[in-house]
Amino acid sequence: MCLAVPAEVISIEDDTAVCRVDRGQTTVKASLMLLPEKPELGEFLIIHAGFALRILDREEAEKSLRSMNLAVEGV
Amino acid sequence: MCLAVPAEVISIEDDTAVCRVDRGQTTVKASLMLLPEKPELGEFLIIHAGFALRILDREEAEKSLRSMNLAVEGV
Amino acid sequence: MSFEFLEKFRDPELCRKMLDRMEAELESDLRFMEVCGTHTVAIFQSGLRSLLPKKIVHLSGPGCPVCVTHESEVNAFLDLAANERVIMATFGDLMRVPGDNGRNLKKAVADGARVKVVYSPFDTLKLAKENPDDLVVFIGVGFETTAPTIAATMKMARQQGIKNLRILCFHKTVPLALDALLSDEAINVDGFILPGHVSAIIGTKPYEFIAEKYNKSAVVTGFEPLDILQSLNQMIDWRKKGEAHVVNNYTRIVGENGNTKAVEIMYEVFEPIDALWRGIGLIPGSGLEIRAEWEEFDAKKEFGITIEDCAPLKGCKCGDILKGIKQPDECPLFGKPCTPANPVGPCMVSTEGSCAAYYKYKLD
Amino acid sequence: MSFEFLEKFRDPELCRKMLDRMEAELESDLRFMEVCGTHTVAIFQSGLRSLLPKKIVHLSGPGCPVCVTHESEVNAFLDLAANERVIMATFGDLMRVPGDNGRNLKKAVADGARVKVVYSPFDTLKLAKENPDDLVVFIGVGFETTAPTIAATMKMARQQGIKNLRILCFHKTVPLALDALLSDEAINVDGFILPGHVSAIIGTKPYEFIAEKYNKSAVVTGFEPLDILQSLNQMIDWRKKGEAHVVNNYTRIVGENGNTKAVEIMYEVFEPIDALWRGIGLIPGSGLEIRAEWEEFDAKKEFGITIEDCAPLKGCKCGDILKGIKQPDECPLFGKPCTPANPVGPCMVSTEGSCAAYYKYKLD
Amino acid sequence: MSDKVLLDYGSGGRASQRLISQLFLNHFSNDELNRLNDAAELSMSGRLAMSTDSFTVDPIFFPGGDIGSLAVHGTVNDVAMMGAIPRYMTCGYIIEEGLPMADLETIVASMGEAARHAGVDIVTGDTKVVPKGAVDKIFINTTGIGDIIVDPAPSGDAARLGDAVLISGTVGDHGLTILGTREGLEFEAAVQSDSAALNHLLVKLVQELPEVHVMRDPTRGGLATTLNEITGSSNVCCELDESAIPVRLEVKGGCSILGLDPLYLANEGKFLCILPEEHSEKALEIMRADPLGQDACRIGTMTDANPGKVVLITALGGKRLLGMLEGEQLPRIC
Amino acid sequence: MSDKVLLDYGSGGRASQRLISQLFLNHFSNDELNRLNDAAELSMSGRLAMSTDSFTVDPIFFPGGDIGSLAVHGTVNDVAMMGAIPRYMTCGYIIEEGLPMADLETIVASMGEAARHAGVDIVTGDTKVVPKGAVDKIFINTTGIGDIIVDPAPSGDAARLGDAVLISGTVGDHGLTILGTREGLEFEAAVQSDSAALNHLLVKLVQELPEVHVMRDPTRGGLATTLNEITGSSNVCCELDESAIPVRLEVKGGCSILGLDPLYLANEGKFLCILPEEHSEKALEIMRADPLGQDACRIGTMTDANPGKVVLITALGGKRLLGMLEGEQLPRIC
Ligand code: SF4
Ligand code: SF4
Ligand SMILES: [Mg+2]
Ligand SMILES: [Mg+2]
Ligand SMILES: [Mg+2]
Ligand SMILES: [Mg+2]
Ligand SMILES: [Mg+2]
Ligand SMILES: [Mg+2]
Ligand SMILES: [Mg+2]
Ligand SMILES: [Mg+2]
Ligand SMILES: [Mg+2]
Ligand SMILES: [Mg+2]
Repeated sequence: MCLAVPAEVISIEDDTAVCRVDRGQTTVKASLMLLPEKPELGEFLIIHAGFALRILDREEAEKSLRSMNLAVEGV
Repeated sequence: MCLAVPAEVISIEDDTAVCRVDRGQTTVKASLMLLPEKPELGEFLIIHAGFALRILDREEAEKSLRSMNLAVEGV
Repeated sequence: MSFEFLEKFRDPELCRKMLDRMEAELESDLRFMEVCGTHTVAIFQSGLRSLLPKKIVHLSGPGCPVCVTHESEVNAFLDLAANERVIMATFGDLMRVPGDNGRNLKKAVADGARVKVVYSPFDTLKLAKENPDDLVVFIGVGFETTAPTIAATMKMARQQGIKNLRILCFHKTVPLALDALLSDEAINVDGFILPGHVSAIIGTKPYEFIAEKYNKSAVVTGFEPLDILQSLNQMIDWRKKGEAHVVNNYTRIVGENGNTKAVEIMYEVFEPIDALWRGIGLIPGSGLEIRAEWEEFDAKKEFGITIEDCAPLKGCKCGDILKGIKQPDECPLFGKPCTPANPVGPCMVSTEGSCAAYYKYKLD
Repeated sequence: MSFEFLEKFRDPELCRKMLDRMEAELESDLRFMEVCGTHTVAIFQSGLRSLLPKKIVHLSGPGCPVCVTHESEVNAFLDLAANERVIMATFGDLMRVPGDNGRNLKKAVADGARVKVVYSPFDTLKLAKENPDDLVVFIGVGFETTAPTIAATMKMARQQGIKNLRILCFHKTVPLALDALLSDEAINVDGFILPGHVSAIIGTKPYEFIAEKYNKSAVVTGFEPLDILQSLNQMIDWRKKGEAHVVNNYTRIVGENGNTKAVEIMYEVFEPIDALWRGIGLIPGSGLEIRAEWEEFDAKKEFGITIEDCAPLKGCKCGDILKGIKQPDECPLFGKPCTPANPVGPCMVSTEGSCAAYYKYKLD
Repeated sequence: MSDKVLLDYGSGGRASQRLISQLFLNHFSNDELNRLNDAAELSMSGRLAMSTDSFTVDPIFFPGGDIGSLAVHGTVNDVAMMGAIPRYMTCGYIIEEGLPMADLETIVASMGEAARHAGVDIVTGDTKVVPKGAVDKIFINTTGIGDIIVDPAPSGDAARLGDAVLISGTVGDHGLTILGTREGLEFEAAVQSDSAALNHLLVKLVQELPEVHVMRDPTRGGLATTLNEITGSSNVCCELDESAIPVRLEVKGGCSILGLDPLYLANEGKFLCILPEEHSEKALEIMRADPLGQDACRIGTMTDANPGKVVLITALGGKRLLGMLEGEQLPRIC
Repeated sequence: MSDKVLLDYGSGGRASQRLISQLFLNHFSNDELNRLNDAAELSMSGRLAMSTDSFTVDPIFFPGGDIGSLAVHGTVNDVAMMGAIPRYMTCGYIIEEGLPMADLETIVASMGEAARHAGVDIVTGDTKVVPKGAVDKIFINTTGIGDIIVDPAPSGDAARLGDAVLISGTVGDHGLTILGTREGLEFEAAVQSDSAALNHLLVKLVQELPEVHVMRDPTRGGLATTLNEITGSSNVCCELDESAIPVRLEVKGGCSILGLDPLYLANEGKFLCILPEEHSEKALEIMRADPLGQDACRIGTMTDANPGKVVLITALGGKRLLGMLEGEQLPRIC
């Protein structure tokens, strides 16, 4: 029940963002009421039950991937 | 819309009579609210829109038939 | 008594004799008019019409309560049916009656209106109880036969404390309408078959003016073939003698004073009012209205409904037909475009209308 | 950023390497437990579970909000659904959850209840507006991920002047439940995969007690295969070193302090209360209740609903399963009679329950 | 299974399978159905008759039958009216969420029983469950197929001048029975639906009298409507003898109260047989030998009086048109 | 005719006749239908496939089709899955009083068009109009019949060890399209129903490859449910390669939001083809040559690993059960 999906902001109107889900042309609306800051177009949100919970942090994501690769280096 | 059918009283409860319509086993309920007098079992009522309008007068009916027969006598 | 006994009023043998007598006695055309839609249907459905001598000219008067319900009245109940608070209750006869723009109750239902066909006005009591949050409106249409049943229902509703029943009262009474019809100079009728079941309520006295004032014969008649044939034979005899009578041939059902209790109940609740008759116009005192003491049931008051006259229908010959001047198939609209599915005038509206009966039963 | 980039967290190649590393490093059984039903499903659905080394023992904790919703809470919403004034609004997850006598919401609908599945609690605003004469009651079930969305909906309802929305608040919070679980002596878990999306709201601090008080490791983790594998590898390393840590591996979504705005909104509307967890019992302070200032939305107050504990289910081994003592298929009721269609215990109730996931995904 | 039908039972998932195997297969079982393929494989040859009908009768249980048996009889009869032996049937159930399972089982059992009695196999089917309110309790479609055993097959356009018009029994029983169950109509009639499978009788009839021109069951719209269809297609006039048309007194009585004509009431176990005059006695003999045709009689003749029309010769000896109604006030009799 | 459908149109009277002649005959016209007999007379012989389905889809118009075309495609496909050439169809309409006549005409026209395209004649039908609220807008039943051209006919119980499992294209399009029309679900997907008549492709396939063991359209319950039915009937294990199963990104995206699995979503223009390994390349070639099969691919193999089960080999290389759902949350997709 804590399912949340990442989605890319493609437009914002008032407190609602229209976001693209996955690479195809499927969009979903998400309320921004719970977000501390307004997202930029092109940013990724994590959406749960119609609400954006967080903006996805690209740098942290890259850091994580790097550390994952590091962890198995030489294996 | 002034359709009314004769029916034979087979039982009475309060202000409602259950009446037999035609010779078969079909019965209909009729309110007796509009009748000046209470009918007897076996008497015929003329029923319109769920209400008995009159008790059929057997003697008058016989008289009518007789006069009808008389009218064509010798024809 | 028995049903077998009652069936004697349809005895084919005696009918044949009556018809033979008629043929023998007729010297010239006898134009008769029945004033009750139930007679219209009885004459056609039994096949009697096809058996009548050519010299008997059968005409249908303003005898179907559905047909004479005014266009404005029809529009009023159609408007009310569209009201979301309202459950309309009605006799089935009104379901296809057209209002303006081709509206009718069947189409209203398709559009979402709640319309309930009842067999008896009494059924509306249950309907009202089952739908306490809605307003049940019964369309009160009909002559003296029917009006007392609605009055009795209102009395019962008051007794049972039912608050959500209303009557949209369009009842009409027969004698004054006949008077209005007869006062038309163009009228060409030798004698009338009077409505038996209306008479069961009002008796025979209210018709006496027909002979007295207009010097025409009129017979209160039952609905079996012999009832009708016997009355026609009498009229033939009277004409021969140059007499005009109003008599009661339906004595098994109709008393001279009718059903006084029913009349009492009817006038306890209703009072006379001027009424608009479709195809005829305003006839003073010929309608019934709910008395002030019973206004809690009055749908007209509750919804501010007033009935106004409107222009007559173009091309429809109903006026002439009701007066016996024309027969239905002499109307250029008969059959095309005017049909029971798509009626133009009042006489095609109900199955008891004269044009409708022609269309439905008459062989070419 | 792009979706292609995010897909790297599922890279099969890297997964394989992670698994190889795990196999190589494992010296003895590692018993890990995830505390989020979404992790349970992710581990099964991706096939990861079938790829984990034998020495990795996968256990599922009390991580599905649906499963831990107490029997009395379920009966309460089922009772309310039968109320004619009420339109229940709910996440689809609750539709099949059984109450006493085999009742559930699907059957309630078949019995005539009005139940509307919504994707977002926000949808209840529209529902309330469209049904002004009815009371829309939303079943508030879920952890910290979900509770703020309900709080935001209540704020919006107040702002829009919506008077006919109620929340039946059964929300629960994760950290205290974990504490209760860990305080059980019988618990046999080496490390925890912590719920990533709960953490997106509450951050990582509330979990620090796990290492401090119980000397166990716990990792806030995302839901992709690599997220999970990476966390497992870390736990293996820490155990080797005899260490216990609480760390955040889901930094792309989870900040140390979580989403402070969401937390604020959540606690503006709700306050902590003791809560009954199905299969576990009373955990002080582990639930959320609507504050007095928001009681106009409180379905419990409106309908006088109280939640009482009741006897545990006979034969159901959920207690042992939640603690990692038993696996689902070690329960004698598993598969017969206990199935998702006919669940006996909480772990079979929701598709995210551990017994349900076993039943649905596991190959013999 | 639960005591009410749930949406899940129409989902195509496990619940659907349980419903199909525990209920439908149990009552309809035959080799072809049991294979549960997308389509049934049948072995037939030559000229086939195929007919379909949806049944939406309200109420679903009525004196003399229910929607399950009616759905068999209606389709079996339509196939047999073509001079065919009905062989196979399909059924499509549309069920309202919340229908008591016991009612469904009664209906399915009744349908199975009716099919066995008619000698047809229900070889494939479909079950949908729709949300409460999306359908009124249950509707059933059946489609039947059979081998035509006469050439040419009886047809609505094959009535000829001089043909005798026979009816297999009393008319209006089904229609009045359904009306009698309506709430608010304060009448009770000791009558029950005539719903029955006529195929065995019809097959016997055409085997012995392949000269039959038209066979048709006067269902919706009744005898009057069906005869109008036939006179319209065949361009002949049907002169009907009113006194000869068998109508139960109970049906007459019910109609008189309601102002209805029994000739427009539905029948579900009667048929019209129109054939050359010289075979009419033989036909009546065959019909009367079967309990379903014991009241069979001749009611009219095809003439050239009013081509395309039905003319009723009344008890008085008068003549009038027996037309087709625009619609009718009595919904959902089948 | 009036602008809304009235009860009268289903009465069997004049109004019914007008609806049939002005609407249905107009769009479906063929010699047999035009005779308006109780049953159609068909000339067929040998082994026949017969299938029925009721269509209750909500909404009745959706991107890529409507209930009228869907009702043709669904039945034509089921008949063709038996290795048969669909020839004739029946249709049973159940219409809610008050349905806009324009909607009905659109549906009937679309059905006529779909039937012509599929090459089947609608030879007999039935129309019921039920009171407002007794059905949700319109339901249609179709029953189809066709000539089986291979022996033995493909069958759900005929999958064998080693068989290749092919799918004709992307899965989940129809199901997600219907979901996307649901009010309240705040997502939009640039996807449309795949509803299509597959018979021309299927016939070509079995003509060139009579060795096909199973053909089936994964409708309600989707690919997963259909494969479970087949493995259950054939008692083999289907090992599916998750990465090979074609799913549109739009469908994937929609499913991720709603927490659904595209393998359980309905398809209305796809089929599974299961046949001996050695013919799989040829089958794919035939399928890909047709626009309706252009995305065809192999997705699995029948093994003896877990008889009766479907096993999904995930993108990671893991294995898990792909079971059958109890029911589903998504009503009325067909
Ligand atoms: S046929 Fe029609 S238009 Fe002509 S008189 Fe009669 S009702 Fe009027
Ligand atoms: S299988 Fe059922 S009874 Fe056993 S532990 Fe799981 S939920 Fe409880
Ligand atoms: Mg199929
Ligand atoms: Mg048919
Ligand atoms: Mg039929
Ligand atoms: Mg099907
Ligand atoms: Mg219902
Ligand atoms: Mg028929
Ligand atoms: Mg099918
Ligand atoms: Mg199908
Ligand atoms: Mg039909
Ligand atoms: Mg509707």
